[in-house]
Amino acid sequence: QSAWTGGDGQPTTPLACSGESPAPEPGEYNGGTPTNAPDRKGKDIKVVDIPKLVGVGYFASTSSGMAEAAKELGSVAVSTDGPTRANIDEQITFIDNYITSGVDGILYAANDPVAIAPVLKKALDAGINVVGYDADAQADARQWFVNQALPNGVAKAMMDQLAKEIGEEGSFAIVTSTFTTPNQARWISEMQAYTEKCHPKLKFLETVEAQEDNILSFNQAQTLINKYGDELKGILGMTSVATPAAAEAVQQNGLCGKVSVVGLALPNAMKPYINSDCIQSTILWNTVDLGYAAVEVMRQVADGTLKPGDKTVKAGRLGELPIVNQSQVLLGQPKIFTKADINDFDF
Amino acid sequence: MTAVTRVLVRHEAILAILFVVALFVLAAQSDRFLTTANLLNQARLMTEVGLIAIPMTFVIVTGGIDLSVGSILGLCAILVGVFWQNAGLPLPAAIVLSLLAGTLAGFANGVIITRFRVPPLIATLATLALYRGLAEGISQARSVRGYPAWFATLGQGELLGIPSQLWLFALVAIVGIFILRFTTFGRTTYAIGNNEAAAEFSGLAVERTKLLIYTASGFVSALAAIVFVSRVSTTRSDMGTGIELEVITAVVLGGTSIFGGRGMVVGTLIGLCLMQILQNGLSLSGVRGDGTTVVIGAVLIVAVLISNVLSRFSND
Amino acid sequence: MRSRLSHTLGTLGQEILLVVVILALFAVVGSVNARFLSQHNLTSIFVGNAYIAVAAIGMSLVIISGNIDVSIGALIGVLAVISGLLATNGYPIWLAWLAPLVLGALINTLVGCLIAYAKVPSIIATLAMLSILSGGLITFTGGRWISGLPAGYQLAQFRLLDVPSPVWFMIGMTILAALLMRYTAFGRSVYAVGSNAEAARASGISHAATVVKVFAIHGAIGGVAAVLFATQLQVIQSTVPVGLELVIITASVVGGVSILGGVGTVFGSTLAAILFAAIGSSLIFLNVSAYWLRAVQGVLILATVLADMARRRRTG
Amino acid sequence: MTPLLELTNISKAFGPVKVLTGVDFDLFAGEVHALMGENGAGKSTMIRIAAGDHRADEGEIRLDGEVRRFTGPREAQAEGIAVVHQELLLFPALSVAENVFLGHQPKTRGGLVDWAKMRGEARDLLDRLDCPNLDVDQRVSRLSVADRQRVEIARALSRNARVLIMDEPTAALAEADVRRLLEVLRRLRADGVGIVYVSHRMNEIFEIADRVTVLRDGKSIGTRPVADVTEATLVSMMVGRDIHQLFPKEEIPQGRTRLEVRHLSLAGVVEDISFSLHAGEILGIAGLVGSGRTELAQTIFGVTPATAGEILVDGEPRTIASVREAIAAGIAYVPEDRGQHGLVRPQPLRENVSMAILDRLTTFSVVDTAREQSLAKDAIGRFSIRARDARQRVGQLSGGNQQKVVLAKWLATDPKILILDEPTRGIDIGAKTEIHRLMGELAKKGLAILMISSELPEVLGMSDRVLVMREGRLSAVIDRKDASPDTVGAAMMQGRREPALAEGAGR
Ligand SMILES: Nc1ncnc2c1ncn2[C@@H]1O[C@H](COP(=O)(O)OP(=O)(O)OP(=O)(O)O)[C@@H](O)[C@H]1O
Ligand SMILES: Nc1ncnc2c1ncn2[C@@H]1O[C@H](COP(=O)(O)OP(=O)(O)OP(=O)(O)O)[C@@H](O)[C@H]1O
Ligand SMILES: [Mg+2]
Ligand SMILES: [Mg+2]
Repeated sequence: QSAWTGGDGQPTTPLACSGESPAPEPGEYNGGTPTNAPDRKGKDIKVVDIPKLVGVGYFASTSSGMAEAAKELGSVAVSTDGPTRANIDEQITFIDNYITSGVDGILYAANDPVAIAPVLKKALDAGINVVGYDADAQADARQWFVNQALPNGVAKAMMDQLAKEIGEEGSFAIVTSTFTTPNQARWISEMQAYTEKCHPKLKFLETVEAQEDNILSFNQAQTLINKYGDELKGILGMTSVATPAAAEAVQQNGLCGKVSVVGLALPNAMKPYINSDCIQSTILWNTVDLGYAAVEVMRQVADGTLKPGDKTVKAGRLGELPIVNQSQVLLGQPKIFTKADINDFDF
Repeated sequence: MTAVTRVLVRHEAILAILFVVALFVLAAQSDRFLTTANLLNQARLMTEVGLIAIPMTFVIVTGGIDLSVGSILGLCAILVGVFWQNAGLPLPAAIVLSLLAGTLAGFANGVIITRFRVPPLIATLATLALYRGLAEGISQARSVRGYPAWFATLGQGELLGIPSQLWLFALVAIVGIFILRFTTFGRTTYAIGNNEAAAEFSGLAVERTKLLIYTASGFVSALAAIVFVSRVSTTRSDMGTGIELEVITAVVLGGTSIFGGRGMVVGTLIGLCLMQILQNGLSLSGVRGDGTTVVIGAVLIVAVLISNVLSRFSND
Repeated sequence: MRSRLSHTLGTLGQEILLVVVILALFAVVGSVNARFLSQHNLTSIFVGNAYIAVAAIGMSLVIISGNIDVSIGALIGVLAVISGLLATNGYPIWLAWLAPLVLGALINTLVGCLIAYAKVPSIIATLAMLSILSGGLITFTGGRWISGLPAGYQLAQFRLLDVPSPVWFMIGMTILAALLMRYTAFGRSVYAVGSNAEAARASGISHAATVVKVFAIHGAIGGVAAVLFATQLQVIQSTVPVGLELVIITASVVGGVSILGGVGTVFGSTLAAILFAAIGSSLIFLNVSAYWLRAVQGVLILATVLADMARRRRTG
Repeated sequence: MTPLLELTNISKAFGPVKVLTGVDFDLFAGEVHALMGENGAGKSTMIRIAAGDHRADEGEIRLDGEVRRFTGPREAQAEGIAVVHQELLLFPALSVAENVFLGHQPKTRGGLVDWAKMRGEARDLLDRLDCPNLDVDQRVSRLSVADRQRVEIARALSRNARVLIMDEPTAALAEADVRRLLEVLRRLRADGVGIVYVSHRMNEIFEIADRVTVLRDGKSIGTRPVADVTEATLVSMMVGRDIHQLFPKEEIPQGRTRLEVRHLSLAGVVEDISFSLHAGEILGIAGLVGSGRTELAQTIFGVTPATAGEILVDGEPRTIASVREAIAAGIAYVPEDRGQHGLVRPQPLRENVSMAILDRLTTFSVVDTAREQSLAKDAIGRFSIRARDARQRVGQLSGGNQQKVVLAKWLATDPKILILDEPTRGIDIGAKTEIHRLMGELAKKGLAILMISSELPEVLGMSDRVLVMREGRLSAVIDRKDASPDTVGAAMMQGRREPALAEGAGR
């Protein structure tokens, strides 16, 4: 089985195999603009955050970052609300209701970039500031997007770490949420491109779906282990649900050190495995910072201090963040947490 | 018991009263609630669930259930995209083909249920998995986007100041009301739900009626898929996941007995509207989504309780 | 004597069919990839899905009694979170294990009372409960996962005679429930109530009390499932898997419990749960493209159901 | 001596409808007290009150002289009151043995259900009722109506009750079964059990009852020792007038052949049946329970399409593979099981009456409710159905009135051939006469009637010819002039394997 499953058909841009890639030029602003937005400069604003879904650790931590920023700023009231399943339709309904109820700003993490666009445009038309984070929408449907890490950056971090752990010729499989989830799909296709370029001998086995369900993720990882036996050297977890579950499967099978788990996960969920030396690392951006940055950006968009053409933006305790891809604020490179530093983080 | 009181203790009437009460309470909470723009917008948002709820009322009146509607919606949404983009057909042709496919999917449900006598719950649980699986397999998890602008008029446009899909919904609803209330087909539907064997012994077309109902359910789910795709201008294989529970909630809240034999399309419509304004109105009054969910659950119980209590006083 | 044997075979038909299907599946997949039959893989098939099998036992009781419960998934989620919170907040571990059983029984007793005494149809009562529990769960946890569980809490990771505890729970509870259903007056009255509620009343069986008890037991069994769910990993998700209730209901009905109530055994539902788990795993072993996985699952469920229908028609 | 059971001044209304007004009734140990009355007189309602199933609005129930208030059937049962209900209340999905013992299964010492003992005792009970062929492990859903009725009786007997109430226990039984049942009742009476017995069959009353109480329009007309009454007095007490001719058979000239059946078979159940039926003729079908009469009727009616043979209507061969085709061919069938096959009980009378002719009441498939209403009104008048109005749910009518609704429904189809399967089962004597008169009238108009009945007097009284079926085959065709209990009975029994059975019904 050679095809990596999950591509979204967009062109890939693998980074250089070694060395830092310079941040790309931002280019011309391609985001939207709210029509007849009232002057919100310096005024208290009411912001609503509508993540893909509520009830998962990932968005609980972005939401706590938002609360932190709101508290620091003092002039932003932010609340999180959203569907209990990653469902495009429900998310749209939530946003629609908040447009009607009249908020100053909307923060979103899109379940689908296109499906969400009409309602976001409606928000812009109603004079509401719209900023995305984590998962983007069509650029003209929002003003700015806080990108936690560029997909090719994620791909590089994941694959370099995997190659480091299982060797350049090891075999691995992927556990993802669903093939239709845009972020994961994008990362997987970037990973494929990057692997072909930089780790051509790594052997890809297969991708399995596990929803946002940790027991299913665990079962799927178990099945991969049972199916491939010694051949399987590594499991890539594409979601913060799948990675700890895969780690758990490795641990319960007594395969610590024999099968590596590399993936995206919240440090808290991975601490037990990393602290017991079963798993070496976990990769993620700081999700608390992501939420924090989103609110900071929202404040500056409302104030009008972040304008098209800017090359950086100041984001409170995070300092200056670069602007990339025309209308995105880049949080940074994905961070690789290891035993050395994981206990310094709590999210 | 006079005719008036008999009508008043009907579940549907109680629900309508509840609806009006909710309307006033919610309007008092937020002045943005009771506006034409908001209400029309809500109507737009509930169209897909509403469309499917009409044939679902028939299905449940026969004592059956169709859990596969969400999957049919997903499958048909995908097919529009696949026919149009991958097979290169003109969009109208793709739409027609997708409607056909949905009809076929519903027909297949009907055949499994009537010919092979598989209980509807089991049959549609199986096709729930099957149709969703087909959607995933056919789409290879790729979404199709970039539909021509005219296509969006159905889902995002207006006609005479009213969201365009609402016209379609109204048409389907009126047809549904008419058929269930006034025609032989409707009579047969009730008779099947109350005593299938007796209906059979009376020479009513039991099998054909059931087959048609499940087929219609597939067709209307496909129709909802088109509206949905047009509204969100994209297709994904996970569209419509879980919509069956929303639809069923609307139908049973509307007074259709899950055991069959009793229920009206009007009830379903009221149930649907009640659910939608609760969601919207509560959100506008600052209640979060999870709180709204709790309230809807409570309303569901209260509605049935009230109608149970009142029906004690009626001998009908 | 002959007729007794054929009668026993008749009632066990679905179970035998399921065993045959499971064995055939094992044989086919095993011949393609012998690793599938490793003891290790077989246990992991059971372990990871034991909570579904356990919950399906309670669901079978509910369905046999002529009711349905669509809130079981949400209930498992709530109980798992409560168990986890007790454990992380320093309460004794046995309490964290026991509380879900008691709470599950209490919550469902309430649901049972709504159904039995207030005459709210079970689908409505449990749809409402689904809303209330799932909404309430999010409100309560704010979506945070529970981690930092104390050592020794992971009941599902214990082993006895080298067999993981979930497997013991699954087998033990199935046998217990089977005995309960066959050899106690209560068990028989569950069948009676589901078969013909009015006749049950005339036979002096309290319909209401039976239904309440069924729901209470179902709740307690749901509590066991929740503990297995919560203690399998080191974190507890604060949302339940989407559609868990449908998976559990499917296991029950494919296991031969008639949705119309009155017939069925608990062995069937456990076997069906095992079958689904095995299907999930074997498709990976057979290298079925993951895109088509769900479609294949659907076909297999449908095939099992159709085979059962053919068998029923043969035996009359 | 205090009565075992005493009901005083019982009144009961359903909504605005007063069903019982000030009824008194008493029952002594060791007697059979018959309860009679027209359909809808309130017999079943009174019984349900005694059984704790309904609560009386007024009045008292005394057991051994003590006032009792039953809150449910369970309490009444605990006091030793057992009931055979008119509408069979069984669990179709459970086995015969379980149906008999549900609610009071024999237990092992550990408190578990003792299956072996339960099956054994069920076997004994059924043997007492002389049904050795009834398998105790069989699911009740597979039994014929008659067998179900036996199970229902066995269930009541299994309770070892002090008070045994039987609401038309023999409605679905044939002569032979009736005798056995009466035999059992005599034994119970001798053991001191008090028995309330409801039946529309006079001969049973005179054979078994000690006293008889007659209800009319929910009021007690009187209680008399059976020795003091005659059939005529009972009838006039019941209907308030005299009825002389029970089976008003008229000679009607026979017309052309309406229905001809050639070598009709339904694999395994009905074998090689040939007969013809003429306009104006009433053809009776006699046979033991389970002889395949219902199956034959349902085969002709397309419910279970024939596996071999031909059906000719008016000389033309017709394929009848469904009920619709049968109706189109002008055949109507009044089924024996009205609850399951005849009526949609939760729906209004009006919709039931029109159900088989909906197609004719529609324009562009829209039902003409005005015509439907007048159709229903006609039916109520013509069959004197006791109903509040055409909108009343059929399920709320008394058993006999439900039967009339079924008849009305099928006559509305204006059939050429009418198949009646136990047409007067559970029907009071007045209505029965009425139905028989109606049959004669219909025959006179040229209708061809096929009548299945387990009541030999009815078959003999009404038929121009009698077909006798045995084990799925035609065993004899007997002309009216030759038909007698002996000839028909002999044809029913001929070559039967169980001598006990033959003896029982041959008398
Ligand atoms: N649940 C009910 N609701 C309304 N009316 C009812 C109900 N049950 C019975 N009735 C009415 O009460 C009257 C008496 O009915 P009941 O069944 O006692 O008659 P019956 O004497 O047993 O007649 P039959 O000989 O036909 O069985 C009938 O007119 C019937 O329509
Ligand atoms: N639903 C059923 N399933 C299986 N066997 C049945 C069923 N109904 C009837 N039978 C059997 O079929 C045979 C013919 O039954 P049928 O009802 O036609 O007899 P019948 O002569 O009409 O007697 P009656 O109507 O008086 O019971 C009997 O042996 C009966 O036990
Ligand atoms: Mg009666
Ligand atoms: Mg018969």
